[in-house]
Amino acid sequence: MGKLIIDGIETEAAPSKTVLEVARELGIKIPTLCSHPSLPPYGSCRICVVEAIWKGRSKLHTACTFPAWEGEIRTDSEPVRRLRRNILELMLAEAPEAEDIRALAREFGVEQTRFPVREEKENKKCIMCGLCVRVCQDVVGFAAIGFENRGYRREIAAPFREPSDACTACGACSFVCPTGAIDRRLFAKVEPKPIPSEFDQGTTSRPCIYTPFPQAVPNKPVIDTRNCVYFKNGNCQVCAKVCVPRAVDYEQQDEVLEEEVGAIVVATGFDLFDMKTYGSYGLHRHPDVMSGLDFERLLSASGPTKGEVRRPSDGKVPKRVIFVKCAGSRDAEQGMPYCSKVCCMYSAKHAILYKHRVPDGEALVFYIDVRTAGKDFEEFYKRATDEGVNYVRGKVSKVFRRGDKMVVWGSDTISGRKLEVEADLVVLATAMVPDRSALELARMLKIQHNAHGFFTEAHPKLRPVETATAGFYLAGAAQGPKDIPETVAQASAAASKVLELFSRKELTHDPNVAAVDEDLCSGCGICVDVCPYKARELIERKDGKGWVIKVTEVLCEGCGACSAACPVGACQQANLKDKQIEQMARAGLQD
Amino acid sequence: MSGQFEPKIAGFFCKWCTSAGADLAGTTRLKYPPNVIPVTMFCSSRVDPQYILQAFRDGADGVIIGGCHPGDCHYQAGNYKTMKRIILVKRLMQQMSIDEGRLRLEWISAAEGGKFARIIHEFTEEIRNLGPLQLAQAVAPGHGAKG
Amino acid sequence: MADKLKVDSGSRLRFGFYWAASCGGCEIAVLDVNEKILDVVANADILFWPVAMDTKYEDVRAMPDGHMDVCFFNGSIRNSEAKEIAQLLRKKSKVLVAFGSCAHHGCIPGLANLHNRREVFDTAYHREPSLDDSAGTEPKTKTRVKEGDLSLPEFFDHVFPLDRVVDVDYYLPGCPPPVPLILNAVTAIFEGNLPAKGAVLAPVKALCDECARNKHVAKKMPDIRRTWEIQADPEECFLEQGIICMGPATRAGCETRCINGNSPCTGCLGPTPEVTDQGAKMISALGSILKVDAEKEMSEEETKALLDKVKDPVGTFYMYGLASAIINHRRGK
Amino acid sequence: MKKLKSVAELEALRKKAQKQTGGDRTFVTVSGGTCGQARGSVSVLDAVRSEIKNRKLENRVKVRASGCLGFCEREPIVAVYPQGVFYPSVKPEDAPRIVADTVVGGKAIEELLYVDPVSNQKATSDGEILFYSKQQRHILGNNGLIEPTSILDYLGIGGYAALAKVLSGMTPEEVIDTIKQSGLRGRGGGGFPTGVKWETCRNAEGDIHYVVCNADEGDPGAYMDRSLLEGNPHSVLEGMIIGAYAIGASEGYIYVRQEYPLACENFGIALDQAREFGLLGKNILGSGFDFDVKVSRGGGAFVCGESTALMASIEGKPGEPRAKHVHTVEKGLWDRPTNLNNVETWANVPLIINKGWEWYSKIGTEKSKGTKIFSLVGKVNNTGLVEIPMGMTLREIVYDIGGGIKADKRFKAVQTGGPSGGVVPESLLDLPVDFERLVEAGSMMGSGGMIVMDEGNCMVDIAKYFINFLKEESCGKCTPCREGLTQMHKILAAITDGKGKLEDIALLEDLSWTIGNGSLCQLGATAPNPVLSTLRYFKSEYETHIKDRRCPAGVCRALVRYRIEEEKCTGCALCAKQCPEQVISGEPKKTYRIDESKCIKCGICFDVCKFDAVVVE
Repeated sequence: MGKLIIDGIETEAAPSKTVLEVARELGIKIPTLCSHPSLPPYGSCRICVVEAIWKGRSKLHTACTFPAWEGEIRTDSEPVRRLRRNILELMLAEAPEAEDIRALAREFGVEQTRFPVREEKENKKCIMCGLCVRVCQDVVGFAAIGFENRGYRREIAAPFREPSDACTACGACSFVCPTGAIDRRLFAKVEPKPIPSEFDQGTTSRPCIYTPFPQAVPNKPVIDTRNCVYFKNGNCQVCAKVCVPRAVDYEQQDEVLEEEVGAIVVATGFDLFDMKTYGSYGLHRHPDVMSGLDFERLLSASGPTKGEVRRPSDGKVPKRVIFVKCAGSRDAEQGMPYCSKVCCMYSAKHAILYKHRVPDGEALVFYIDVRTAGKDFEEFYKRATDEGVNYVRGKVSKVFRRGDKMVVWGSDTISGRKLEVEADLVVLATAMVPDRSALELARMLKIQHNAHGFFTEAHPKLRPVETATAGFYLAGAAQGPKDIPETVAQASAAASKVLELFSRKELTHDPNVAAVDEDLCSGCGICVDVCPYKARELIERKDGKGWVIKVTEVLCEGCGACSAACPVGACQQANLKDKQIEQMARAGLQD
Repeated sequence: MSGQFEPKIAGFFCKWCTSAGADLAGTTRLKYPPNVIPVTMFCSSRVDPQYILQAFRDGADGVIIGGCHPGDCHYQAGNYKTMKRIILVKRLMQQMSIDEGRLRLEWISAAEGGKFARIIHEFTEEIRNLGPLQLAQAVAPGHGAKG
Repeated sequence: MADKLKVDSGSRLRFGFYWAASCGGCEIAVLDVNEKILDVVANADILFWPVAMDTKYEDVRAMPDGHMDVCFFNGSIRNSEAKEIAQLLRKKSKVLVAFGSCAHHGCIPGLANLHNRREVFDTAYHREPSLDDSAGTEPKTKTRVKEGDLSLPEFFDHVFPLDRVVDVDYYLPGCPPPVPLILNAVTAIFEGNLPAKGAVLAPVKALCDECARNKHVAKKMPDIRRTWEIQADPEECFLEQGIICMGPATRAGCETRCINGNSPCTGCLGPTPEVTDQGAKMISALGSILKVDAEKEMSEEETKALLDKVKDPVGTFYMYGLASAIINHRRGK
Repeated sequence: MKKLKSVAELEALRKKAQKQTGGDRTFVTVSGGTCGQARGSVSVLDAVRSEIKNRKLENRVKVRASGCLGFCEREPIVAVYPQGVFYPSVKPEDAPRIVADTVVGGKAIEELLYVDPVSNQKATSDGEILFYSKQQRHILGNNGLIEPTSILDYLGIGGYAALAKVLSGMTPEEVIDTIKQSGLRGRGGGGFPTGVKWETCRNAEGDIHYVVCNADEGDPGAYMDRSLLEGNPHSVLEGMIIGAYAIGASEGYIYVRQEYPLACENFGIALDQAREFGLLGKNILGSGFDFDVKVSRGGGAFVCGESTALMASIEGKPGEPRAKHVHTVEKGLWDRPTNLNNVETWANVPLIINKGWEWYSKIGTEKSKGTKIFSLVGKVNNTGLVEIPMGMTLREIVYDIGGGIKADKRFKAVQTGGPSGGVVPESLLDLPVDFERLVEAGSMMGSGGMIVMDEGNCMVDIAKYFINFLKEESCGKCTPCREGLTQMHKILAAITDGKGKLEDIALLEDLSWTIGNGSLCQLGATAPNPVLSTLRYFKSEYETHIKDRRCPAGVCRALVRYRIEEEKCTGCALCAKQCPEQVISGEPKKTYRIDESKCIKCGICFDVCKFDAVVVE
């Protein structure tokens, strides 16, 4: 294999690659417009032109198409620059409104074009690089748009210039367009459906391949197979093409991992009450009414506004923010008579942080009570009031829009006044409810839960992290609303309980296991399938005279169904025989 | 209480749901009539129909059985067996002219303390309305009951 | 008990037989022992056997107490006469054996406990279509005629097993008792080998133990069918074919005679020792195996509809045992 | 007809065909190409046929509807053989006389014969006509000898003998070697050595190889390929079969434009006949060699004459070129090795095989061998298709074959090579025509267009015309071609509109460089040629347009004015009658005047004036 010299850097010729690829590997920058890693070389824009010198002859070729044969390549020689300048001038006449082209032209010293604007051309940003058409056809596989006409009459268009059903408004064309020339409405009948970012509470969108959240463990991207084009029609695969270490694997499947464990700690956490039944608070209806969690994202440096407090509706900095506590909590009518416990403190935090970000802003908190039962909590609350956060004791009855303001109707129960306050943003401290997966898990594990779906501990005072079932433990908000320190404490306790369990040499088993009176058992087999734990099996008697049930006691959980099922009374539960139960009942009835 | 008939009711409750529900009713300080004599067992499927009949014979005016909701059985499917048994026992009671309302099967979960109290209240009143069962063994003239 | 009989070799035993409310099948069963009856005759004198011998009650009354060694009493107690004779025979016998299902549990006559005397009389003497009821006549314990007072035994409101009126030493179950059990009992008597008082002279295990159709697998019942609904597979367990067979809840000892005739066990040998109420136990067993694989998918209504296929719970589960069940009669209105 | 199973069967059939058609038999040829038909050859043919029928001569005299005979200026042409009497511009009413006097009587009809426009000499046969006599019609000449729809005619003149020769003993390597030795170069314009191309394709890796015939003749005014496909389709097909054999292809395509219906039809008939005779299909002539050809019809895009665009079009994709760093001989149709040659190239193949490379290589110049067909059009007297040996000078072509400039005007230039060719000025009239010389002169061979221009042609306008054509035909894929040509056309239009700026010339040169070096395909790379070559030889004309706001040739309307010279005007009023705008006024028999403020400069007055009284300034 011969040598390839690019801008004086010697490397191995690699005919299977293009000069562009090799140059990029060498860190040599070559401008491109019509090239995209997801698509094969096309060579239409000609901006990546380079000078190839072979046997003393010089010729201009596009780097994106030219194989990295042996020879010399100059990527910044005068002919190259001249051609790029002239092409950029032509593009400026063709797409006078394309800012990216103007910027690129400036890089090459072109401020003005010598050519008149192509007035007859409709799209004043499009340079006809064809990326949109190619990505739609070759990557996404829809071919919803194409070139209309040829030559200088060329335009990018949907068939018959009518928005079509073939276009799903996936946005791939806009994504690859180097000049922002795509007007999706000309192609698609439908509005684009951005995939809401779960982490940002739907305030931003995310791609189909994404890292779930910044501190995710492992911190690696995942593919959203419900939305990924490849999983829809087998096309695209762009992520695999651009991934240098070739880490994208579409064959990977969700796996159900079976692990044998000795204990289970249930820590399903919480969800926010969805406030649908709280229509009067306007959450989900007005963009400027948000939950505390939304506001948390808004304050975050990695959030949708990079930490700037800007309201969703118009991006303005809100000058007055109203925090509504107990939005759902302590409201028996909504089925949440309990206190969500964390809202007092996080509302205070939000108010303080808001005041820091917007010093001239006003933070107003509506509350029923301020509950600061925690170490340093009262001091923190005091700090909030000291820093100018206003607290109004009273419930909010309604939140609605008036002009560009949100209006909050509430009451001040101290002064006994009805209040109407205008605000730019309303933050609701929505109630904590168990995670929606908790109920299914409760059924699966047969763990008890209360009416609100929080798991029930074995004893509220003495066994707060255990469940009624041995080996199952509870931690965190799955058991009831609680804050982080409390959760950590409970989780640590649960872990200790698990360790305690594991450190025992022998495990005790409930003594109420089933037994069989072999003299009576006729081997009828009725009890076998009654046992949910397969603790019962029929075996041949040792003397060969008939069959008898054998109980594997350690499998028996003591439900006693077999005892009831046994038609001859041969099956009895240890310490809870028929006679005992009958006597218990009789004793009660004879009182 | 003077003069008012106070029914005796035998209750067979599963440990995981109905008994826990009863505990909840208690810890939440719900009031309900004291007429039910509860017997806690691990699962409603432990209830042998003999217990029900025996309870009636032993003087119960009503029998209530409480289990987990279908699908929620701590032992997977015990409550389905209970349901089948109770249906047949009720059929039997019909033939024996015992009002089938005197036997009740209820699904009360650990979370349903309120339901527990309500059902006990309701059932007690129903039995009170039905009156005493007075089911004694038939005895041949001149003989006391045996066993 | 053995000491009570004091059977010596050479000395002959004294037997009595009595027939109360029963069909007479038990008497036939005695004869079904065939030539073995000769052994009985060789070793025992039969002092009282109304169906075969003309012996008067007075003769019995005249016997000294405990004169008879063993009395085999079949039939249930339906009226005052049966009760009286039972008491008499108890007195005159060292060992009283409840012979057959009627004496044991009330048996078919016991099903009359679904009704009281009034209803029985109404049916038997008034509503019987072949009867001229214009006079409204029905039996009375005392009827005055010109010759004097006539008396009839009192018809009880309910039917009772023997042990509800007298103390019973042994039970020979079955409707009628199977021949091998009779022979076992007689042999035990002759050999002075009787078990402790109160024993049922039959195996303690249920019929499944000796049933050839028991394949020793987890039992499942797919449906409920009546015997005429399908042609039962003679090899397969009735329950697994959906036919209710009382075998699992019934004592063994009959050598599966009904099942051999491709008819399910109806429970005549009664419950096994640990069971009080044969019917309730069978209900419980049935509820355990009926559609056990599909029970979670069935609604309560579907389950009810399925169980409605049991047309007559009392007749099905208490054919022989109603009179001795926990609840042994229909509640009066 | 039974399939021919061997070369021997083919030769036997040929003898039979020659007996029927050849030699001393009398037959009448009526030229029936598309151009002939446009000039009325169909009615002439009908007239001849009915006359033959009337005289009950059907069995004795065969009438052939041939393809194009090349002499377009004088169509329809009737030739009577064996004498070879040649009648140009025949009308249907001449038919009875021709049959009576020439066919039956064997005499030429004096007044119907061709008269040389220069010498006024009459010519009886084509050999006596300068137009024909200076040519070497090895390829085109057979058009007159056969009926294109008759394979027997083709066999009769020695058709498929080359194939027979190849299949009866030549190895593919020998065939390739013969073609290489002959010096045959691609006639589509590129001039790449055909044998080398075949060899590369044969050696290229791939399970399937293709041969393709490029019949997408898109240059305006060029129709060499059409006349070959119409007039002698079997010769092209025979060349393809031989090529396929040499290359190892079993599938072939001919990409022919839909606008050539007669070519499509005749080639289709040829394919059917070849299949019927076993010259296509499995086991051709028992040789074990399989080959067949599919027809792919093009939609008439100029760019589809470019090899990669053509192949994309065959594949069913938009006809757009792609980067050709890896040649189509290695990765062509469906990325498989594909040998594409032009119609005329394929037609040369049987000739070389039949006559041998030694014979062939004697024709032409050192580097350009054989003959080349040109479509000679423009301001010459004899327009038509001419086949000349390489190396003939432009002067011979224009003055001898072409019969000089019409109306004795002054020769100005020849435009060769199609729209992206260039102009060759008078000073280079003695330039021998071959691939290299034309390129040196700033033009090119192209596929053989040759447009002769006189003093009445404005070179800026000519450049504008071709740039407009190229702009319209640009596929639009790459920026330099699409945008560059569009801007170039705007500049040229401005110049011809009198709005030119002096710096426009530099801009045109810069733009030409940009398009030439930056375009994706050869069409783009050569597109600036019309501008570059006119600037090279006629820069002053540009300058006159810009500086003086004047068009020396009087073509650019914005820069001319029409005036009626009083002394010459007879007052005939013809101009006034013809003027579409009614802006010429005057009284009959007196002088007329043009109202210049309203004149649209259509030039009709100039054209119609019989007294040259209308002048252009």
